[in-house]
Amino acid sequence: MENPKFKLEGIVKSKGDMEDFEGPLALILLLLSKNKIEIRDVQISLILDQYLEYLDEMKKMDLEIASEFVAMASHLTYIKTKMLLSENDEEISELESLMLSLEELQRREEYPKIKFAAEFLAACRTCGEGYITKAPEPLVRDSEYGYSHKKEDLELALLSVLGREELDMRAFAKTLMMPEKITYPVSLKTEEIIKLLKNRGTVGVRELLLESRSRTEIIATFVAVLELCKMGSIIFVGTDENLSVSYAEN
Amino acid sequence: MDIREIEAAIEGILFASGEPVPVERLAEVLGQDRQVIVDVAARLADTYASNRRGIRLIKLENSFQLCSSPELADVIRCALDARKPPQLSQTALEVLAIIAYFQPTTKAYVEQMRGIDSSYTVNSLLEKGLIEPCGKLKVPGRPTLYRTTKSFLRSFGLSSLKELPSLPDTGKSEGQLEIQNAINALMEKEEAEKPREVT
Amino acid sequence: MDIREIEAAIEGILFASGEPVPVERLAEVLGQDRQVIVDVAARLADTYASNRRGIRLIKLENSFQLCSSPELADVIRCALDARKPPQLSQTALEVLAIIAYFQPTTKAYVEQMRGIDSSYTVNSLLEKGLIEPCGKLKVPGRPTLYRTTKSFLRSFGLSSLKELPSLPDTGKSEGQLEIQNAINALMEKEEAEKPREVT
Repeated sequence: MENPKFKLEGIVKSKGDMEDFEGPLALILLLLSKNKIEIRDVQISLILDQYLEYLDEMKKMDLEIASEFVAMASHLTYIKTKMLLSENDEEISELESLMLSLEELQRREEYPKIKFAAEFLAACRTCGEGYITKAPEPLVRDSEYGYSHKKEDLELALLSVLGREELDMRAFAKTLMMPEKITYPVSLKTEEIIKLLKNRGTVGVRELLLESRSRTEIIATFVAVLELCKMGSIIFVGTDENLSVSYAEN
Repeated sequence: MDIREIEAAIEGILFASGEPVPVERLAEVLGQDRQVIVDVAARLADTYASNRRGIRLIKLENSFQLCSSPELADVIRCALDARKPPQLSQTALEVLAIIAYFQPTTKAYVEQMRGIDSSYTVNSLLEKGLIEPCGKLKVPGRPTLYRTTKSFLRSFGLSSLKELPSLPDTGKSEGQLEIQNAINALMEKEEAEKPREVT
Repeated sequence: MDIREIEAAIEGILFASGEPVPVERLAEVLGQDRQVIVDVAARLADTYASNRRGIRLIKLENSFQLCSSPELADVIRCALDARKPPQLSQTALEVLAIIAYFQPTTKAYVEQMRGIDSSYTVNSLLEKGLIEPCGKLKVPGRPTLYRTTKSFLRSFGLSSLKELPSLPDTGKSEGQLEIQNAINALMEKEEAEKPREVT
């Protein structure tokens, strides 16, 4: 279904041939808010006439479009009323400003009270937040879960999870539901161990394992040490409690 | 029914309920005087606290409720995968303070006191169960009245609203009176010049 | 931690849970030996029973649970007859909502979303029969997939999962969309590799 279009005459100023305007109300409101057209020049009665015509044309009216119109028309009326009222009513604005400043003053003077009360509550919170209550005990024990809940509670619960600030959805999407597969190549580990032993001569096995940052790296270390030993590239030294490997100069 | 039996029955009922149970309800069901229930409950609360048990009996206005000992909060939350209750923001505390002190009151009153739209905070306090609607004000628009809940009392370690300290008296300043006078004068002048269009 | 403290902690945890809590969970959280927990719990159960208190501690297979004393069943029913049905805790609702909206899904996924260990709650929902396992995800570790049950639908007044309230735009929709796409991609990949174990 199409949105109604509105023709407004003579509302675009000094734009040459673009003197008349035609378009959906949303566009008119957009232009108004950007000061592209003058609110003074919009005749509400004209829009109303056009709307009534539109209603006549549409035998089966889509309620959503109608309400959209009402919302926009009321906004337009609001803008226009505000403009008309503020033009020549100095006394009301003086009274208004007086009342506003009275309210403002009252607030300023009442605020210490509220602040006092809020501080008191904040202090109370620390002793009260430790009380944990329990759910009611079911009166009849039954193997079947027999209570009814509101489905809206699920929606609220999910929204409360999604609304938590600390939840970074992007990072979350990446890690998702499966642990990332980190495989540490044994060949890479072998090179690392040889480089390390060339530099330092002897290194504790425990130390090697502790330096590993993932489970697969630990496995790679273990396998690499065994492989290197089998190849005769490294030898075990030290005691059982303090086992080390050192580079075999062959 | 002897004292020990009444004590056991109160303990059992409060345990099964989980929620606050009014003194009257306990008195009625156990066929005892209100005062007997209050005394026995106080004794039970004492026993829990002085033996440093895992349970506490607390009084919330005219009701009693069992809850866990606050010292165990961390270990219990850990065992049950529960989160710590969220910290209340300064804004939430202010709105809660206004409702606590001026209840029953409307959102409009809260907003007037704070000079700022407070719908979001009022709704979030409703969701947290710290305030609840309690009828409508009989003025045009029939705005909802709000009051604090029993859960509010418990969460703030209070047993009654009477425990809220009275607010410091600030009175009306000269400035306020001055503006009020100016407004009155202006309105009288307007009234005199022209009959009001709207009654 | 001395015996009295362990006893109080067990009492507090069992109280707040209301449901059976596995011995292992208690041992883990309290940093105690399994046997210590069993002994202390037995002592606590004895105290309740021999003092004819309103609460009992019962052992169910490998779990402990606090419940109200069976002798008080009548008076408790009488006191609490008019009350509301028990509500699921906020924690339980959160976990259930995540599984309901993103099923089939894994515990790891639930924990990612909530940012907190949720094993206990997932198990408790399994025990209540609101969720059930439905196969394993074919990734390293082969985590169990969970979905909601018929009993879940009945309890929430739904006749089909399609009736779950649709989520409004929360402003984070891009992120959500990304997750949903990632899940779909994963499921498709899995589907393509090998037919699912459970239909």
